[in-house]
Amino acid sequence: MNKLMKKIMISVVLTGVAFALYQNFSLMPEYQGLNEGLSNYIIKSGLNDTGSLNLITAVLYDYRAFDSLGESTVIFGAVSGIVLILSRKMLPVSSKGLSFIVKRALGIMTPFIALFGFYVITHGHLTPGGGFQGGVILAAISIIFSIVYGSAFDYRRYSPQTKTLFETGGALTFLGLGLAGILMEGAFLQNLGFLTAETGTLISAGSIPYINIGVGFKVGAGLAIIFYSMIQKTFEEDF
Amino acid sequence: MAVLEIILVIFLVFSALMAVYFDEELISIIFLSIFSLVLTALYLLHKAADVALAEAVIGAGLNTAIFMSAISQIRHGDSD
Amino acid sequence: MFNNLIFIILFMLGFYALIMKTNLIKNVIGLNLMEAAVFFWVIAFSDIGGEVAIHKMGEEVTKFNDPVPQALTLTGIVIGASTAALLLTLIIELNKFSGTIDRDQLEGLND
Amino acid sequence: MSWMNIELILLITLPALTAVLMYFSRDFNQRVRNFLAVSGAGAELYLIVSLFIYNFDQVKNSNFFLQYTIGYQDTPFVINFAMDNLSLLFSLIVTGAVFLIVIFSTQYIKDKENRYFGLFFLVLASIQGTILTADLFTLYLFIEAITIFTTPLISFKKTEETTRAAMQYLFYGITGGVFFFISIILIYFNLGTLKMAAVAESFALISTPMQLTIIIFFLLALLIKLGIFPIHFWLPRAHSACPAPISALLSGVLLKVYLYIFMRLFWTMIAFDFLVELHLSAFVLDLALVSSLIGHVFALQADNLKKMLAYSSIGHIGMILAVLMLNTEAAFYGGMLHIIAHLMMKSGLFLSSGYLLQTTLSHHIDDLKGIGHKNRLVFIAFITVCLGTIGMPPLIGFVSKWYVLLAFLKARHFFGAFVVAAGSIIALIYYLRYISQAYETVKSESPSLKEELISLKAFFKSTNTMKSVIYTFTLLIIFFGLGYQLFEIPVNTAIFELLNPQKYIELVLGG
Repeated sequence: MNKLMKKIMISVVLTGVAFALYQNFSLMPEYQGLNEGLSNYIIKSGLNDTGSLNLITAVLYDYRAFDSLGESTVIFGAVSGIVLILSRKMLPVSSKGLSFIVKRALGIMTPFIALFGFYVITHGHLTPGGGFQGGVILAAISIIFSIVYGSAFDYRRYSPQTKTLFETGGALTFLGLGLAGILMEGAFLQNLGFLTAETGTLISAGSIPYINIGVGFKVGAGLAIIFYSMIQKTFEEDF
Repeated sequence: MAVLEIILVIFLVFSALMAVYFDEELISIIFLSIFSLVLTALYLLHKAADVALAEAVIGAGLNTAIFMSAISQIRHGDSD
Repeated sequence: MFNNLIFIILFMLGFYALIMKTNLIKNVIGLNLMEAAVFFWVIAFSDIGGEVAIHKMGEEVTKFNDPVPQALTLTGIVIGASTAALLLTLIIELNKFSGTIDRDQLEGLND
Repeated sequence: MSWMNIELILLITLPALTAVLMYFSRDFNQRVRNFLAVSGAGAELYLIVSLFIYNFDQVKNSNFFLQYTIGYQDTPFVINFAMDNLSLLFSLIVTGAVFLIVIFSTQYIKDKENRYFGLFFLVLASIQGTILTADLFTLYLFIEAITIFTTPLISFKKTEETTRAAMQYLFYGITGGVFFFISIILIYFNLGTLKMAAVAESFALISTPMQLTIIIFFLLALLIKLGIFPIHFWLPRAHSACPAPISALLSGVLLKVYLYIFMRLFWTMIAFDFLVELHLSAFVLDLALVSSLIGHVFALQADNLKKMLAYSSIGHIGMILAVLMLNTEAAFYGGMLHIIAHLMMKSGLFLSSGYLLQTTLSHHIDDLKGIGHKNRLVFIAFITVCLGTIGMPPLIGFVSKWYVLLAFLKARHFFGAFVVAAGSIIALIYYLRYISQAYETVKSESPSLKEELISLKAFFKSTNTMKSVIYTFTLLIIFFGLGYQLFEIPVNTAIFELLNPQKYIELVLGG
C-alpha cells in the first residue's frame, strides 16, 4: 500500500515536471540552421578547410579533434577501470560453441565483416562512418567469435596483450599526429597540410584518414577487452 | 514519409514502455535492442547517417552484448 | 512539437525507471533511455529538411542538415556506451558479493 | 600566437602521458615507478609554479591572460584554452595538493599500483582540462571523464561496501552529466556557439523561460556533483569507501574543481544578474545553508571516522557555496580563502586518517581506542588540523571562517552567520568525541613524546614519507594561518576576474 502511494506520488510529480518541460520546450523557436552560426560556416567552407567530404568527420577529427582525443581517453580509462574492477586470475576455459554449420558459415562471412569494418574506418572522410563506428564493428567480430567458436578461440588468437598493444598503438597514432601538428603546422592536432591530396580520393583530407585508423584500432581493441573481461567469469561454469 | 515516421515513433515509445514495464531482465534488454534499431531508422529518416551507423553498431550491437553478458553472470548468483 | 512530446515521454520514462525500479539492471536501462531520448531530440530538432551532411563529388547541394549537433551526439553515444559498461561491471561485482541486484535488499544491509 | 602558450596544452597532456607510461609500468621496479609518479606530478607542479612566477607582474596587475587555440585560426569554430587569474589560482592549489597526495600514495598503495597511478594521472589531466578549457562541450567531456576515471578508484578495495558506493556515485554522476548535456545543447540551438565567451556575450538574447530551463539544468547537474542537501546521499559513502589518498582527492580537490566550474558558469558565462532576476540565487543560498547545517548534524551521529569527515565536507562546501551566492567582494574573499583552507585541511585530515587507520581493524569509533598513544606525532598533527577545521585562531581555518562570518554579517544575512557559528560548535563536539576516544586507553609502551622529540635519531628513523606528507600539510596550515596575507594577491586578482567577466570575454573572443 505504502509502495503504491509512493509510486502514484512520483508519477504525479514526474507528470508535472514533464508538463512544465513541455511548456518550456514548445517555446523554442523553430531551428533555422543558424544563418550566422557555426553550422553555416562549416557547410560553406568545411570542404575547403579540411578536404573531407563528410562534414561530420571534418568536425570530429579536424575542427574538434581535441574532443575526439578526450573521448578516446575516456574509453581508455573505462577499459582500464573495468579491468581493474574485474581482474581475475582465472584463465578462460572455452565452451564448445555452436554447431558445425554455423561455424563454417561464419568462417566464410568473417572476412567480409572485417572488410566492411575496414571500409567504414578508411572511408570515414568520404562516406558515413569513421573510426568509432568501424572500430565497434571490429570489436563485434571478436564478440561473434566468442559466441560461435567458444570463448577461448579468440583469446588464443589475439591475447589480451595483443589487444592492449593495438589499443595503445591507436592512441599513440592519435597523439603522434597531434604532436606532428605542433611541429609542422604550429598548433596541436592541426591538420597536416602536406598530406592533402585531390579531394574525393581515398588518401586525401590531410591527417584525417590516419586519425581514423588510429581511433578505429583503439576503439575496437578497447571494446573487445571490455567484453572479454566481462565474460571471464562465465567460463568456469561452462565446463 | 510522415506516415512511416509516425509508425516508427509509435514503435519507439512502445518498445521503451515494454523495456521499462517487464520485470524479466532478458525481455527488457531485447526490447532495448529493438528500441535502438527503431531509433536507427528514425535517425536515417532525419538524415543523420553517421549517428544512425553509430547507434546501430553501439546501441543495438555492443550494448546488447554487454547487457547479455552481465545478466548471464547475475542469473547464477540469484539462486542462493 | 511532435518531437518535443516524444522526447519528454521517453525522458520521463527513463527517469521513472531510474528512480522507481528496484532492479539495478532496469536502472541502467532507464539511464540508457534518458540518454537516447536526449540524442533523439537533438537529431530530430536539428533536422531542417536538408540533405545528409556529406558533399557529393561534382554536385552542389545547397541545404545540409547541421553537422555540429550530430558530431556532439556521436561523442555522447560513445561516452554513454562506456559508462553503461562500467555500471554493469560494478553490478556484476556487487552481485558477486551480495547475491542480489535488488536495490531494496542492498540498501538495508549496512547504512 | 599559438606558439606562445604551449604550456596550457602541456598541462593537460603531461599527466595523460604519465598515465600511459604508468599503465605499462607493470614490469618496472617499485622504485622506478614511484620515481616516475613523483616526477610526473613534480613536473606539473614545476610548470604551473614557473608560470606563476614568470608572469608575476601581470598577475599583480590582474591582466594576466594566456590562451591557446586548437583549430584553424581566424575561424569561428575552434577549441579555446584560456587561463586567467581565477584558473591560475585553482590550477596552482590543485596541483600542489595533488603533488603531495601522489607522494603519500607511493607508500600507501601496495598492489596494482600501475593501474592506480594510471587512473590517478588521468584524473589529474581531466582536472587541469576542466580548469583551463573555455569551451562548453570540452568542459562536459572532461566532467564525464572525471566521473568515469574516479569510479574504479573508489571501488579500489573491492569489498561490497566500496562497490556499492562506486555504483551509486556513477549513477548520480551520469545523471548529472545528462542534465549538463541538455543545457549545452539548448545553448547551442539557441545561440549557435559553444564558446563560453560568445555565450556570455549573447545570453540575454535567449527568451526568459529558456534561460530558466538552461540555468535549472546546469544547477541540477552541479548541485548533484557538489553534494548539496537533497541529493547528497552518495557523497559520504563514496568519499569514505575509497583508499585514503583518493578520499583526499575527492573531498579535498574535486569538490573545489566543481566549485570552480560553478563560478565559471554562473559568473563568467551566465552573468549572476540572471540568477538574481529569476529568484534562484536566494533559493540556492538557503539550500546551501540548510545543506551545511545538515552536513554538520549528520557528522555528529556518524560512527565512522571517514564518514564523519565526509559529512563535515558537505557542511563546509555548503557554507562556501552559500557565501559565494552573496555576490559581494567580501563574500568572495572569504569564500576563496575558505576554498584554499578547506582544500589543505581536508586533504590533511583524510591522509592522516589513512595513516592512523593502518594500525586499527576498522574505521569504527570503537576501534579507535588508544590510537593517540600509538602514533603520537601524527595524532597531534591530526588534532591540529581538526582545530583548524573548527576555526582556532592561529590556523588558516580561523582566518577563512572569520572572513566568511564577516561577509555574512556585512550582508545582514544572520541565518548564514548563525550557520557558520553553529557549524563550528557542532564540529568541536564531533571532533572531541573522536579525540577523547583516541586517548582513552592509558597503557602504552612507546616512549613519551618528549623523549621522542629529543632523540632526533629515533625521530628521523620513524619518519617515513607518509608522515612527512602529513606534517607538511599541518605546517602549511599553521604557516598560512599566520601569513594568510600571502594569498592576498592571487585571491584578490581572482576576485577581480569574477567581478569583471568582461575582460575574459573580450580577450577570448579577440585573441
